Amino acid sequence: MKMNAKPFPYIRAEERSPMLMLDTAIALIPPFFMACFYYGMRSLAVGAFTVIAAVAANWISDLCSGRGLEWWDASPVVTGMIIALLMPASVPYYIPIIAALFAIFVVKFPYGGTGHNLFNPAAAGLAFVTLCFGDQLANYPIPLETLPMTVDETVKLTQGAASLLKMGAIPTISMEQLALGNFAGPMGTTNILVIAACLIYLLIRRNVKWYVPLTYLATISLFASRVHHENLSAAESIIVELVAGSLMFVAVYMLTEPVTLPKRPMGKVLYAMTAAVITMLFRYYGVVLNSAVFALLLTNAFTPLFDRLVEQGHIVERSVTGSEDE
Amino acid sequence: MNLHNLKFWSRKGVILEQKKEPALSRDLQQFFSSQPTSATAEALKEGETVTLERLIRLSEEANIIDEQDGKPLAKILRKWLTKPCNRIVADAIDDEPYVSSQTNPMMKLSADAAYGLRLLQTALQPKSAEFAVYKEMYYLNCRIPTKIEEFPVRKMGGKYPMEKRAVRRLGDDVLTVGVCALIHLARAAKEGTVQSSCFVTVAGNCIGNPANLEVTIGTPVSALIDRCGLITDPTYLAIGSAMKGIAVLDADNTLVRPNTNAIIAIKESKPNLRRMDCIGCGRCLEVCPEGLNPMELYRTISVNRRESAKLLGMDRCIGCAACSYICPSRLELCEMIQSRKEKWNCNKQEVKGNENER
Amino acid sequence: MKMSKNNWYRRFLLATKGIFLQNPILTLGLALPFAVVACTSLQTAVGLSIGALMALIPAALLLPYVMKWIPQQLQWLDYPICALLSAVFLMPTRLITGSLSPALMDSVGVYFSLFCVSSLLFTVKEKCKEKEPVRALLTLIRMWLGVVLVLVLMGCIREVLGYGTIWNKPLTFMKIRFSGVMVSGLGFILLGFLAALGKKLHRTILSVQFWLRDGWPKLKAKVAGIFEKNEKEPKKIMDEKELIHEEESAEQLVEQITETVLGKEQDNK
Amino acid sequence: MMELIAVFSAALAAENLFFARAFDFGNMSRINRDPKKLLTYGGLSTLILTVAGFLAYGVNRLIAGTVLYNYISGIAHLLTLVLVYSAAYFLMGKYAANFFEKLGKYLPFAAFNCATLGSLLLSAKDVELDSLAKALTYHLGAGVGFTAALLLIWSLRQRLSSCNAPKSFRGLPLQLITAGLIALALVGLTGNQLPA
Repeated sequence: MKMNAKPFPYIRAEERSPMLMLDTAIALIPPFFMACFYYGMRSLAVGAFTVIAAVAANWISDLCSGRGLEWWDASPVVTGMIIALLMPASVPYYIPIIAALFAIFVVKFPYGGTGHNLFNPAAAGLAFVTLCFGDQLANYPIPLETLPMTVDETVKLTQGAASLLKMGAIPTISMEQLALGNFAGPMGTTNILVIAACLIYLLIRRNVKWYVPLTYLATISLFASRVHHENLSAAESIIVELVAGSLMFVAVYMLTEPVTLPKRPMGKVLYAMTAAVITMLFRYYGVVLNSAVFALLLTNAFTPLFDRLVEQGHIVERSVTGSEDE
Repeated sequence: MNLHNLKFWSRKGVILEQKKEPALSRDLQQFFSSQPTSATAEALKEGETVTLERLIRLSEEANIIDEQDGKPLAKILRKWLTKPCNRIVADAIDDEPYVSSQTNPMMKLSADAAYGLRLLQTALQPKSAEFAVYKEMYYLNCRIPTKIEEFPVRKMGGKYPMEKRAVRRLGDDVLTVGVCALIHLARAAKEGTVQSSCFVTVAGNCIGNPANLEVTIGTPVSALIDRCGLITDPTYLAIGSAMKGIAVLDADNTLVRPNTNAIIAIKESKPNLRRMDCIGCGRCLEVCPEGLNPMELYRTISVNRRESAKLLGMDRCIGCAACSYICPSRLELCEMIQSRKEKWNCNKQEVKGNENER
Repeated sequence: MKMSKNNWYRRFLLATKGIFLQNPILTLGLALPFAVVACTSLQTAVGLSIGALMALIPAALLLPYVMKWIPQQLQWLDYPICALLSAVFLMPTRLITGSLSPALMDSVGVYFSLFCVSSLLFTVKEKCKEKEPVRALLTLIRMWLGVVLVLVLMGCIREVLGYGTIWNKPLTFMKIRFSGVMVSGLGFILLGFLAALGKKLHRTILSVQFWLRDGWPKLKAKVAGIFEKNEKEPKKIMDEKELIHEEESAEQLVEQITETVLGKEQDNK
Repeated sequence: MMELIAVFSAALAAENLFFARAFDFGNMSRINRDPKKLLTYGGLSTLILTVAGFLAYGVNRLIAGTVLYNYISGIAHLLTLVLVYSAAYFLMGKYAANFFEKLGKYLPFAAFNCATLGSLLLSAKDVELDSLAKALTYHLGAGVGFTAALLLIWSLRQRLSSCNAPKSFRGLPLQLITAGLIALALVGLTGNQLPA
């Protein structure tokens, strides 16, 4: 019999990381259905183009860096989907493709592929695109009207809830519209219920830690209830804050990206809190519309710092409770 | 029972599917490949008073070796000459899957085990003496007895790397001795036979009829495999348990040692060619019993940073391979840490003294 | 396998030591603000390079003589005097180029007068302290050309991407305008990629040269290895024997050559 | 008081000297081996910057009207820096002797780097920094923001060198790309306008 040497252990859990990545991709499909329901087939076309661009870019960068073709890795699919879902449905096709290329070639390739990137590629891609083509992303089509495949001037574009909030106006959205989510906004982020359902699916698959999105949303609602418009009550301003920007979407999919999170649970809580604080600062003093994405990009830079702090805590605690010599 | 034990006791660790069944309930078979040695130890006479020194001399002559960690029984008992002993626990905990090389002899040769434990009890006069068995063993065909003669059998629960922590949790005024060592002690006391055999489980999903065997020390692994029959060619053949064993490269020359508890032949269903790097899922952090951070350790060790790896607690790693078990990207976390532990430690040794003194 | 002395690439690199081998901006990381934020078009790049010329070269050459003139106990003033000297030369050029093309001056803004305190100046001062004037002038010129190369490259790329024009003459094929390229963030990223491109170029030339002498088997194996690297055996774990084997592989030898023969690079492995 | 905080936080985060304007001090790899040296170095340069800012405000008032303003402003601010540097040199020589040996050779770099002169020139050009208090808070914010940015880059160094980047990206190129991505994140505050 052929004996092959392998280090212990010889039995393994059945869970595989390609499957883990695929779970987030599966959890991203329902928002696409909602977008297709609101804006027609165009959203699917935008999504498809972005995902193909991201996957092709990832394959090319893997081959260039001599890492070997890993076609079973689903993280570029997730990046492409997130980028597509945070765009307005009437966006010209080349903008999400450029965002996906930037996300893979500038954020993942120099750091060495899937597990090593320091920043969230989708967030960086979106930041680059809002920087270069900010005006085309500012206004959104009206939901429940199917868009033609090629968008021309006939399509009526309105301002999203976030830009209204930015200018001090109060978005006049009734409660049931908020629940159903058919108000102007990025493609996949307006419907809160669908995103909450996907969050539950991710929690069941043990792909996402429950306390990361929870602390994020709790700190934001704490801020929102403290500083709000004069004629908005605290509870209303919380709801408007959560719904206006694509906050819920970022909290569920981009904040909990396992690669860019700190490693210890305490570090993850710190990370979520700083992300929330910086989101609110960007929202009050910033200029850009999707402030949650930029804030996330900034807090990614702090993960090594949180790792080091929390790890020092553990080292001290281990030395205090006495070393267990065998 | 200091705080450290309690905190790391219950939460950390992996729940393993034990798959103990066909080997555990089958009765113990002898498989002596060579005739027993002619050397004999001096047996206990009828009226002789059983003292600790006498037992130490007896176990030295019969050179009995404790199967937990391969140390001679005499050395363990010598520590207790001065220390007061509060309790004696006969350790029959098998927390690794497929392995039942301590529970099975305890059940099948319970008379010898009880006799050995009684010898120790009269010698050390502890408050209580008992057997300890692993609790999370389900779908068993036989029933674990709750009392063996006059000693109770205590079930100790906990997730996988539980044996070392269980021993630590009992406290340091407790003597824990392996059941097989007690059986050999009893035989040496009755007939004066020297220990020439040890108890091994031969199991795994490639073995025809897995069973517990009493094997003379030094029989090659191939003989055992032929004895139990192979259904298909195994992808991995390991001596020692499925979690901590060492791969057998050529079955004829690897011999059974006193502290090997099992020989495992496993066939992996799906060949695992889809490798990925660490994606930071954090499962190995929840699982590590020592509260270390295998992700960070793997990253610093792969970049050969010795100081920061030591600072992260590399020497605390007990090598239980729970992190490598749970890792979805199939990274060799535990092997990387253990191999570097020896490499960096032994480098220090070479600087100081000769290599084989370690 | 040491490279032979009369290897054309090695001689070329040593001849142009400041430009390609130890480029002050790409490998040493000096003078970042000018490359990252200031030069947003070819015009500004040319203006900045003129500023660099006037700031670096006369100050570094005249400094030893000025220092002889300074009394002994005031000797610790060498850095401020060097800065003042280059400022004295720099400011008139600011006025002259301002009058030539006023648009250039306000687009560069405050960065033009920063040449007199930039890290580039102080490193240049250290380099030319003990050399005699002619060799010092040569190193200065090479360093200045290195800076100009990077500035012009960055200016061209950003102008083409951002405004789609070269020296204000519009190009036809650039239909999409990346107006965000002018921001410091993307300047950093562009400079990072430029530095990486420089290193990649350097490594490919060396490895191609090495394989030309060594024949093609290794290159074919490496290219073939990329595709089914993952199919056959899982990722190897680097233990002692593997590391030594790894040392011998062509890739690693290229690393050694660049380290030993051509001087230390700013590479913290 | 509110404008002071606004000016301070703007200098700290929005127009951060390192991320928004890419002023970096000397050779990046020479000083940032350990954070304590980096912190003292940054603190020293912030101190020198604020004191020079105090003088520069007066000097700026003096030469505001002259015709060759661009030419003189550069030299004038440099002279204030030289003045402050020599004062610091003497004071440290006399009182903080041991501190001086430790940081003696870094003092000229702390005084004369792009951050100090750049922030002086920027505050001179900036129109709404009219009162002295605002100018000083601007300098303080700029110095603190600059040191904070360098500490952040230092905390990323170990993480960057331990990921298996392709060989041509290791070292300086990766640090530049990381600084670029953080600067890209900070664009959310200032938007798209080109910093002067």
